[in-house]
Amino acid sequence: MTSSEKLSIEKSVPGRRGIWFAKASRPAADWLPHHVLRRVPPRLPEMAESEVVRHYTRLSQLNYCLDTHFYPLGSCTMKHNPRANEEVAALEGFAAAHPCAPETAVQGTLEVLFRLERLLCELTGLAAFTLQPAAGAHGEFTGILVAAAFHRARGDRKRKEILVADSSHGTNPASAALGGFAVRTVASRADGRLDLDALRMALGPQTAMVMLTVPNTLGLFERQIREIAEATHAVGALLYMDGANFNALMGLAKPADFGVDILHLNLHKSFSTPHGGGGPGSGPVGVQARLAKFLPVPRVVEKNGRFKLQTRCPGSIGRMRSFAGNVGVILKAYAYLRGHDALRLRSVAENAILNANYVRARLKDLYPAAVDEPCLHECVLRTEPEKMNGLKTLDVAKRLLDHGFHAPTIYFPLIVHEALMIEPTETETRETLEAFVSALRAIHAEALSDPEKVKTAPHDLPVRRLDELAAARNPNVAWG
Amino acid sequence: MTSSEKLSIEKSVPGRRGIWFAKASRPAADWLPHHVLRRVPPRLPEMAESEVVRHYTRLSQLNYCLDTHFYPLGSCTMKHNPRANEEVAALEGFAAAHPCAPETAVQGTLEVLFRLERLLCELTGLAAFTLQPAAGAHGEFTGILVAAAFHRARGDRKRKEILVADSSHGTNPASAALGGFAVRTVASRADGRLDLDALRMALGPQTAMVMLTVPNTLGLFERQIREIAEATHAVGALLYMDGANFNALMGLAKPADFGVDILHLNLHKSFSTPHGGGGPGSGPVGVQARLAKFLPVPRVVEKNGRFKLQTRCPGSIGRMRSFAGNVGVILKAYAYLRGHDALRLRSVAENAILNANYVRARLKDLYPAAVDEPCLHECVLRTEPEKMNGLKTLDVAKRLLDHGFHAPTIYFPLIVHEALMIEPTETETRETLEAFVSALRAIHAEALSDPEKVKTAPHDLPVRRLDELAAARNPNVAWG
Amino acid sequence: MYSSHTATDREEMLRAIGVASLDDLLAQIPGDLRAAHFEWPPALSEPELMAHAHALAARNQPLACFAGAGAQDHFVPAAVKALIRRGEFLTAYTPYQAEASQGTLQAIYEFQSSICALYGMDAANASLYDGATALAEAVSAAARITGRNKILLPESLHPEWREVLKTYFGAKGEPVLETISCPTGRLDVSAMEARLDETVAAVVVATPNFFGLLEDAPVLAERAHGRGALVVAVADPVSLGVLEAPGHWGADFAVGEGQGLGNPLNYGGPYLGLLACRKAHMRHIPGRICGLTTDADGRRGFVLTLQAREQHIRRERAASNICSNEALCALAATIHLALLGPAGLKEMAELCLDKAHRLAEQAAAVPGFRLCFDGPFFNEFVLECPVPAERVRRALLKRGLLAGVPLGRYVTTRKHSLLVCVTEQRTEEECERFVAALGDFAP
Amino acid sequence: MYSSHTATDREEMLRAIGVASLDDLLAQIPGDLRAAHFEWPPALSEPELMAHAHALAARNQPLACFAGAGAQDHFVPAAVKALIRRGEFLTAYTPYQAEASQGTLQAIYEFQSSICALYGMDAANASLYDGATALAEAVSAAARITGRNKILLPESLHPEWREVLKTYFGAKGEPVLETISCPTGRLDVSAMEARLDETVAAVVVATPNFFGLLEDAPVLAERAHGRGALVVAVADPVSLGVLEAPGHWGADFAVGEGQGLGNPLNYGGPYLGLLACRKAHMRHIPGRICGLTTDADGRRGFVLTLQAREQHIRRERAASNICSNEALCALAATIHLALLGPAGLKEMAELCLDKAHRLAEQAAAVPGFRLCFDGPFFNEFVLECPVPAERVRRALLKRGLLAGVPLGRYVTTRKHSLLVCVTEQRTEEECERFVAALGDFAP
Ligand SMILES: Cc1ncc(COP(=O)(O)O)c(C=O)c1O
Ligand SMILES: Cc1ncc(COP(=O)(O)O)c(C=O)c1O
Repeated sequence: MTSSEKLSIEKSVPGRRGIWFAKASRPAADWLPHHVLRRVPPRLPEMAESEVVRHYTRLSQLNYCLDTHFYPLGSCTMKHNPRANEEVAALEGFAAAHPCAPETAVQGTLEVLFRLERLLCELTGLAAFTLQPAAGAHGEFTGILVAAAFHRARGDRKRKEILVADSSHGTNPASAALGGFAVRTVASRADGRLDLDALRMALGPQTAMVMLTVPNTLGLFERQIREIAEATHAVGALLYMDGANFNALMGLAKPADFGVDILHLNLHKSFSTPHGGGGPGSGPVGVQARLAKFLPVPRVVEKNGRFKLQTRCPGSIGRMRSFAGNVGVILKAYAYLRGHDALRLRSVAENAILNANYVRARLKDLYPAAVDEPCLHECVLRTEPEKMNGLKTLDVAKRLLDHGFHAPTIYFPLIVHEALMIEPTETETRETLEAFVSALRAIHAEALSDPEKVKTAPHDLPVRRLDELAAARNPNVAWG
Repeated sequence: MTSSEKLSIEKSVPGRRGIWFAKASRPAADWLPHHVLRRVPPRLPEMAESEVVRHYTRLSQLNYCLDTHFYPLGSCTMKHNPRANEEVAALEGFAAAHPCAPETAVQGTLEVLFRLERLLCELTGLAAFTLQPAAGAHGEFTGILVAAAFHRARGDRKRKEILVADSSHGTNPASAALGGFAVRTVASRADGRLDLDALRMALGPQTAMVMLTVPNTLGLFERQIREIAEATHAVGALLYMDGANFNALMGLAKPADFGVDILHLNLHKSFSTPHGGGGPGSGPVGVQARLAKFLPVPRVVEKNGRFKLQTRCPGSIGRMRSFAGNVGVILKAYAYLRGHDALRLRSVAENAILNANYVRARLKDLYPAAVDEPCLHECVLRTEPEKMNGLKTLDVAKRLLDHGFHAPTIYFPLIVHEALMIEPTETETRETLEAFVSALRAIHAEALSDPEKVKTAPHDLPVRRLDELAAARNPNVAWG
Repeated sequence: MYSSHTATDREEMLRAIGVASLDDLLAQIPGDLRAAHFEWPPALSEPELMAHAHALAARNQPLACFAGAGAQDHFVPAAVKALIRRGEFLTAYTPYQAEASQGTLQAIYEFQSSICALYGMDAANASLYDGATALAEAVSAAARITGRNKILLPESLHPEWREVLKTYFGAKGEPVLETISCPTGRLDVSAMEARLDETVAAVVVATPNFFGLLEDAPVLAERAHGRGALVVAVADPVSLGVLEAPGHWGADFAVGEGQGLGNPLNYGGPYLGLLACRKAHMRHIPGRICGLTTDADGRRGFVLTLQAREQHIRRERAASNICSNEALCALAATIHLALLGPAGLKEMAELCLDKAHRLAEQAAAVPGFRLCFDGPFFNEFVLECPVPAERVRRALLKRGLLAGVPLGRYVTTRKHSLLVCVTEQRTEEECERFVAALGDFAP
Repeated sequence: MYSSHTATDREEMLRAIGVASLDDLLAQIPGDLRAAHFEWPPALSEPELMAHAHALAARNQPLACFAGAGAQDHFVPAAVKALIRRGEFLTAYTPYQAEASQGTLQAIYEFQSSICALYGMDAANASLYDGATALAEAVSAAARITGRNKILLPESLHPEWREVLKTYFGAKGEPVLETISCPTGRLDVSAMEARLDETVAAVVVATPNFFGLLEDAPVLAERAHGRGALVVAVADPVSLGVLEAPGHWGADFAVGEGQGLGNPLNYGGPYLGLLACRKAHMRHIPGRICGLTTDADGRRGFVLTLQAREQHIRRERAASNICSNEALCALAATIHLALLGPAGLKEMAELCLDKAHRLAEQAAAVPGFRLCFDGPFFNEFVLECPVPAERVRRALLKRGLLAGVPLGRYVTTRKHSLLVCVTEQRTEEECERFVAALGDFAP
């Protein structure tokens, strides 16, 4: 019922206040020299609480979200965010804990950190975890620094290269570069898996690490992962697994068994913590035992039922950020995992896989699958412009919004032309999937009967298609 | 972005679960005889948590609410609900308190009850308050029973009649009838005030009480209230003030000074507790000292800084409901009042009055005021069908919804033809009022240029005009 | 700051109104009726207010709750809390403008339906203040419907509910309330029959009753009907996960305290009055009722209906004076029931039943203690103590346990009786602590 | 239950897919790579989970917090909490489909604008992980822009932030970090000038610095610019309610930890990395940026923009690897700043300043205690204790006070120094308790 909203600053009226404080006993000028004091007050909106509440409530209603819409964003695992998680994380005892409080005063939080690390170890088969990374990309960077430290510790300073699959997420090469490595891309085969021969060709004494996404961004399992691991290890390199797609393996398989040395998980994906419109996330990193000492500080340790933070860990790559991690997110993931036993964990993966295959099976006649075989947690389909009056994936995606569905991820992975990457997750019902399928089928029909309608979509949203080029050409990024 | 939603039961799928519990050690049949056990399970929806969250989130979006829309419902005082109030009431210490806990274990809650009673006494000038009534009407009923007890205690059993103004809220006569009284209606004068002569005519030894709304439902102060009180008291009757419109008097005047004997307040109106789509409310009743002993039990009393609940109070009318009152609501009103000092309290009333007069002044050329003089917290305007192509208040109200405003109260008070009763409250900004004025002016113009558009409104809401007659003729009130 | 006007706003608005000062707008309030002075504490800023509230809340003692007596410590799922605090529900008014309130209205329809399903009835309203006032309203409707004037109330009904009925009908003098004593803790069929005459409008049958016991409801209902009286059932909605629904054993009206469905204890309120009835009586019940209808385009929609019963239309001839009700508590119950479904409700009820029976067994095995009454019960029972129950409660309080409600509070002859309630929330450990603490009183 | 499929669902879906069993779908995972067994605790139902969580949370000690060092106990208004937990914000993804995400996007635009206003800058991004990583990103951008390779870090910068920079750049070996010692607690202008050469890409100026002290920022900036180096300011956003904005004293980049704006302490995260810069550098900063544009009908709308900087487009040549950020924390800050406005922020900052200075005076007046450093400070100060600071902290802990952060944790030579922080949250009574407790250590 809302269609647009002024900016907060446009609602500002001098003198209005949304919150006030008791008066200070003395003004700033009494305590500080004049020259350090602010001359011009910041141009912030002046609004009453009532207006602030109304403004942001209305803004919120201009959003699609998981709580209102199916959100089949491939690679993002937009599963339901159980509300109990939120309540756990908000408990005053957890929320009010200062990160420099002595360990005796924060045993509850430390116990959660410790226990979650153990649960993640069990889930993945790896020996040690750090919960410090703030997101997946941060976890990748952490893993890359661990690899660098590992090679350095062995005196091996020639490993300057990291290999990534051409289907990998952009953060993989970007993180590798951030770590100071040269990035070499390895091609995928027509079946969507890494080309083992190409990998073997690329591997050498210069290779520090191979980064692989499992299942990969096509929703497929790297069948030859054992061989990949062996080849990688044979040249003295490490195998990194991007575990952002871990939903497909939850309770089914332990990556340590694949030969993986380092992996990151995305708690804000597979572990049901909400995405918040872009974050916060949490990207724990797990490693095999021989790499544990390189993990960042602080480390949580237990001794006789008491928990401590260790900051002096010889070998550690150091600190990746301030303090111990995104504890508010970590608490939610811990709550989520404790709601499961081994059987339920497994059904997470099973139902995620079932749902992806269901969508794939019901759509592949109109939107062919990038690779024609069962997928795991997500399927990558293609739009065929030649059979749809020239309409492209972007058009289909925008039209889906009119049909009441968030669009899938599009144009990713980069190796698939006109990709529609659909990840339903296990928490969606068959009815929802079927409605989504119907919408995509209806759009296919619309493409033939009324292509203009599709091309100019969306029609029923707060705004129509937005001019991204103009935005980038003359950036207006603040009200100034 | 949502327009309608299936019923929960229509989304039900056998076997789905939104919450589960640990298993009982033994089934019910082990503890209870077979014949008391339920044979057919209740037909409740079976849904996953994800579906329940999505269902009710979507439903919520089919609503207008104060957090999204200006809600100028006359007589309802839809002012902003400060969010701190909600947080106060939800504090675990308050929320978890059992009503039968011994007083030593609930000193915090009892202190709030006690303090709020004292604050309300100070605000109104009355001697004693009960917080037990669950809403305004419940407060009226309480006050009426107090009056009955008062007369009975004096051995005066002939007072069978209660006088109410013709402009009064429907709950006034209904409450009087519930108390076993005959109801006699007293007319208002053309200036919207009670006709003092008519009142004098009606008063007599049979009169138990006069119920007056101050300011009345036309938003006007009963200028002759002192005379009314005197006349009432002269025949031995009591004066009741319906204080649901107390927002206009907050910090400005004390009803005890008017000669009022009994009054109720609506915490869910003047005291900023949210309305919740219909409740819960809270309708405290205050009385002059000589009536205090008749108030319902339990009563909160203080002794040496300790608080107790008194249940044995000779003279009390008894219990109006279970336990001490709608404590969750009471906490919010207490929080609200503590955010004010005397000056701020007064500005509540002042700004409420300012806003109502602003709207009145800006609209009265097109929508004449029922009484042509400044109003207090609300103004009652009229639609003139003869100047609007025959369109009525109902049409204007429905069309307002399309313009992004909740409609005012309509066809009330009953003594005004085609009434539009507008109460902006003090928390609305001038910009909002101005936008509202513009909408009403625009609708007036539409009535001339495109009456059909107005007559068939709303057009932009989840549904169009609903068939109320059909609903009442063949009631379908449950999915069965 | 809650008011939003700045000084400039006020000036400009006064100018637009055409008056010189605010005082001009207040002219109608005679000067001598204005108050010059309010004794008022200084305003607390939000941080100060929260600190003050935290300090007050901390003066309430956290306790493991074994008290019931009309208010039970049931689990409130996080999703319930999260959804009912959405502004769109929380800050909406009663759905007077149906087209702008379909969310609230549909939720009410779902509430009514869920309550009907639970109680085995055909119609329900959008909620009443609490269980006690719901009973008053039901009894009053029964009198109207039957044209009879007497209500039979068993002693096994919550004494405070009986008090509420007395308050409600005392001044008016009708209907007349007659209490049937229940020495065994249950309503005896012949004791009831003895009082049944053609002036009896309704018999109230509470099951589980105040003592937690289950009444012989089908028989009671059959006999009452035999004499033309209506039967008003009182039943805890949670118990209906395992117990037969009132509509199925013959009740004409069913009422209950709905707090246990998604609402916290809150020291007694806001709670949730449930009222359901058979179709025939639908036009006699009080309060808001939501009905299904269609819009101008034939689409399904919801409206408040049967308003001719209500005060704003009928004034002194209305079925009741109720206006604002407990909508948000009803929404909490609706959402909770949708989360539970029939299986979840059963699971929850079975846990209550099981835990209560285990504790009853263990407590009664402590020397000096015994169960006061025989007969099947749900999740409350009366424990007879070797010392005044008040002493037992005080002792357990020191161990962080709210042991129950001493019945001496209601009946002077029952000073040694403790009404104990066990919900799904009570842990094994808490129950063990409870039993261990009783041990101190063993002779 | 989080998965919604019933057994029937699964069967029917398998049939629709055309496979006999789920195992057929798993065929691509070689059998020997499946895990047969997980050592996993039993599943907790929601009530059990909440009980477990409450028990854990209760193992954290509630304390009046006088600790800062990069995380401060500021008040979070109720409206902030209520609004950020709305599902429409909480459960949305990064706004990839702009038309369906205008709410998130506009809020980001408002966030960027508010941060620019606070810091006196032209552009800001949608948030980074925290203050420390924001500094790493800014420094890295400065090196890219200037083509120079050295960063000067004062010792007065948070030691853990310096550690983060070392971790970030250590493996790559660039930019090179050089620390300037600050024996007076502040960055000495001539000490900085001595290190300034044409290889210096940026000088980091933290003010208030780690010790709470204000640097002579304008002079430092002027000298750095004189040698062609950029200036990266680090500043607590709350302090900017009273202190001059970095953009106004000459900084080219400004970063800060935004936690204090509407986000709870949360034992260290999620926090909020702020990064703002002058217009000229806009295309060099990392992370999401929201820009204003128009739609096909010419209406205003918002999109993610300048994406050519980002990893999903540029991959290994991207400005940074960041993808998910701290959007919801940024939203909290945006809403908080809208509630505060310039006047509220000033009031809050003045309270912090005032309370800190009063406590500093009183603490330094306790025999044996003194302030470690001279010079103006905001709301943190270093208290030199007559005994190891760790002992003071332990003693105050027993009185429910978290006295501060002992600096021995960072610098072995500073075992007697306690970094104390006072926010608007600390009451008179708590401060008095603090001072009284120090009295125990007076010689
Ligand atoms: C496969 C994959 N890897 C890595 C990432 C990066 O994770 P984050 O956004 O948490 O930094 C993502 C997230 O989009 C992803 O899908
Ligand atoms: C003037 C007046 N009196 C009484 C009432 C009844 O209050 P409640 O709805 O809380 O029972 C109202 C509420 O609508 C009212 O406006």
